[in-house]
Amino acid sequence: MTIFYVLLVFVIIAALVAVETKNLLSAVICIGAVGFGASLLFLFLRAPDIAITQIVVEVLGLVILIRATISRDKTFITGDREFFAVVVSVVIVFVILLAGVHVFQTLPDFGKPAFAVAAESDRLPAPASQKYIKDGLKDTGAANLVASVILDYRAYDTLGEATVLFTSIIGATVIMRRKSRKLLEEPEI
Amino acid sequence: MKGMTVIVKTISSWIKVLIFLFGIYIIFFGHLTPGGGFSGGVILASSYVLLMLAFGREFAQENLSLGVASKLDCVGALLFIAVALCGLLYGAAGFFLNFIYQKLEIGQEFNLVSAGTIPLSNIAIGLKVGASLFLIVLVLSMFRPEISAPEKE
Amino acid sequence: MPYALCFLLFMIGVYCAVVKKNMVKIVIGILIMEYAVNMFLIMLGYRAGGVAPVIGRNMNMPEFVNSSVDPLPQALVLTAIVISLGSLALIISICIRTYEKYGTFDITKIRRLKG
Amino acid sequence: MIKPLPYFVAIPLVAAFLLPIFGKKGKNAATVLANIATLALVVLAVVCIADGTPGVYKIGRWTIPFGINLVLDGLSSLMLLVISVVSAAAMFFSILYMEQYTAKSKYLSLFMLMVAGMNGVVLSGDIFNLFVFLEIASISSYALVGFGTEHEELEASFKYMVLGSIASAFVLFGVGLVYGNTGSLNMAYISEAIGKSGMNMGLSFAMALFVAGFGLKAALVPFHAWLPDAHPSAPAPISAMLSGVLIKALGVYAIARVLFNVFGVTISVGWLLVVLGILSMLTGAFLALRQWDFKRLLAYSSISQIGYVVLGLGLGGLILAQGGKPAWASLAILGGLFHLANHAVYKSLLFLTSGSVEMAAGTRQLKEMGGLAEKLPVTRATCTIASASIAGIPPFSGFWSKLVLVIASIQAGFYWVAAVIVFVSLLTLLMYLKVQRYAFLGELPEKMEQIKEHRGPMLVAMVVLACLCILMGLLLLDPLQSSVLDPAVKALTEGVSYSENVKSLASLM
Repeated sequence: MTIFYVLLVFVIIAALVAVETKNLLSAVICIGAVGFGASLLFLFLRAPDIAITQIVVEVLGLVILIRATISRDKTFITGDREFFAVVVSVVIVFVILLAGVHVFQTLPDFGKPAFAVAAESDRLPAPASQKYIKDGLKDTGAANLVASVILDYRAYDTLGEATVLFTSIIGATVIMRRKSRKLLEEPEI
Repeated sequence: MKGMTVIVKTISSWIKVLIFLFGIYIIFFGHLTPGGGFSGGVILASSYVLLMLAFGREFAQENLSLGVASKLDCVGALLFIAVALCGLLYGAAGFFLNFIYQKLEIGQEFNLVSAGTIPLSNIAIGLKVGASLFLIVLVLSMFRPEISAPEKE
Repeated sequence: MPYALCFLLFMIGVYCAVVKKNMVKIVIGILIMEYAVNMFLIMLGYRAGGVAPVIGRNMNMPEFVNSSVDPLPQALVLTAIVISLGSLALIISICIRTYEKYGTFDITKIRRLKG
Repeated sequence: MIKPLPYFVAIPLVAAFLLPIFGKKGKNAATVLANIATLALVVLAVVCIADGTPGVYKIGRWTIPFGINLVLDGLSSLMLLVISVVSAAAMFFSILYMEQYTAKSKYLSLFMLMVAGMNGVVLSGDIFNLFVFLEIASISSYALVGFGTEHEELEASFKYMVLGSIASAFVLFGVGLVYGNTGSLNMAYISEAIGKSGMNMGLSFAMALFVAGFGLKAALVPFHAWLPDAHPSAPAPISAMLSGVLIKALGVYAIARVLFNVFGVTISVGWLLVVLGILSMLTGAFLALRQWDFKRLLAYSSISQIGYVVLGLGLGGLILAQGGKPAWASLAILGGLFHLANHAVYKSLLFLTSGSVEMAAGTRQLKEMGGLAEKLPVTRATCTIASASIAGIPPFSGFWSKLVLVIASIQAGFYWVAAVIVFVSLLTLLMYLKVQRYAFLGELPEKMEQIKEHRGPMLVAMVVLACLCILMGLLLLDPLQSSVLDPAVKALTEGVSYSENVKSLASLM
């Protein structure tokens, strides 16, 4: 359990450094550290699928992010921020944080998944995850239950997910195109 | 000379095959072991990105051009939705029905050919994700800031 | 406790996205928010001493049922990761184009629109 | 009978995946295909409305809550109809309008993806699925706002995308909290769990996150900063889609569904919606009055008009929660939803006319225009109809929905709300008189002597929408009201019994 907390604190510190550093390139590297820390966390939380995906996505994401920052004239942030605005927003963030911490006491304790609590409770309807674990192999024939959820039980979500990727690729090619407007000739109707 | 040094080029030309095969493995065994279409697709894309970094953009583009990549992207997405629509052959309520497993009953559990439409969807997604992520890196790297000189058109 | 730390990470992201004046920093803030949400979802499904939701050939099924972590949040996070990668690609391309047009990443200097 | 619900998503998706393959050469074929797809959606929506019965579609034949289900009730079918009609008109308009831009087939593909996303949001019965389709619609709209890739467009797109991504992260966090507290993602099951175990702080916080997230997408007033930049920067048909339907499908619809059907309306939630609505109405109207950019004025006016819709819904919810007469609540919600449909039609028409004016005159600044009435007769006529409609002049459509809202608030005893509605209506009249005065009347500037109206599809789209503007009042007559508006109102006034309805429907299929 200690490893878990160490990783979590590492991720938070890396995120803080990424937020506060003046050099954009080191901010991007720090966000890479956050991603890899998150990937290790996923591995620790018994989510190997997510860990693999996170790590490969992180590599590509870093390539994309570095592409944005490198070979720019100035990668250093210049100019001061208004002190007052920063203080006000820190206070707001802190207040929301304090309010939010109480919220998490309503969740089941860490280490006890929500579906297990719901399955035991008589006030909550039967959760879907219980069936996925019990009957997933029989229902879909896939030994990897995550695959059976994303590609069979909830395949419609995955269609949406593939579409999001498709959308953003089309969007990016549209944004990056050389010429956006052309002279309009008089159309013949 | 485009790209990086000879050492990097030699090593990456060996490694790229391994990465590519690993991506295909991840896609094909996505329903049995951790992994699947998305992570496999990203790995496929990164083998091309490696080529691009080591040998320069032109070399990678000779292997897989922009137009082909964007067509593969569309084809992958179409394949996925085609798998979904095939379920409709088994009645109007069959959108996304895992028809191969539930109706045709092909495949033994824990085998490569099992789980019905799941491997098919994984392949379609792998194709789509690989093509589209390669495309995005290519598009971002092809971009050069505009020159103020008037264009000849 | 882990949930609260996750929420702290989320609020760091919100702070970065709202306060920072540099476009890349704002993108980084959004990324941090997305990481925090992903971790939060995965934590919800974690079972102390559990096993990954992948069935092996010789696994004892009743034992597996009682010790597997929740596969549903993992499926959600897989979707969320890919969505965040897609929006990262789009927003970075917008950033690059904006840099080309204005010559800066500073949003206080990018002010054609007002009112 | 099994409803053809997946086609609402599958048709635009297949079209969107096919369109980029056409590329530059097959541009005309792509345009035809896209238009066929939008028209097919109109036909499907009309069939669903005419059929009139609610339905549930279980994807992959998994019983809920194991799989995802699509739910068609009155509210969804009203939204589907509005989305498909406006998108068909905007698509028809873009046949010619988008010729001034490059990469038309990609534009068409993004357009279809946006339609697919909205249809998916409106039909979804699963809260995570709603989030996924929300992202499809949002991401395509970010790209479409920046479609021109000039200074302003990129800036607006960046701003929109940052706020939109924050909103999405809020929504996803809310989904996580709800899942942790109830163990379900299906909206019917979440609603049942909340009904049984009651609200707690986690769920209230999730509700606040949902209101903030969807409120950002709907551009309600504290969250409206992106809209006046994003909507004018997009190409005109996209502005029409964004103002006409996107903020409603992603914002208002999602808020209404989550608050009314999943969490259940309480008095405080009702007041929250009323206050947000009135704030949006007043702020939007005052800010719109000082604009000189035609499209920017329209964008601010959208904020004000979306306030009417939220006000109507909030008033209805408030009356329901206070235990007032259900008939009053129904009337208030009816006013809100009717205004939603009306606003979709006339605001998209106004954006299309602004596109037509911009294309002909080459400017959007009202001060640089003048005397366009003789040069652009059809545009002028449709713009006048839409302006009269939005300002609430009888017998045009806007008048009827505002009348219903006023009657509902007076009946329920909220006299000051009625006064605000009338006051904002006067402000709206003022701002559209300004448009008429500066754009269409007055002196024609010398450099605009040569301009002329573009003929063909653009005019057809505008005239069709203008006819709808005049005829929308008929929706209050009986056979139409009872088949289009009443089921939508019923879907909301039923509140949390949504959960039982969905379950019983699902067991039938």
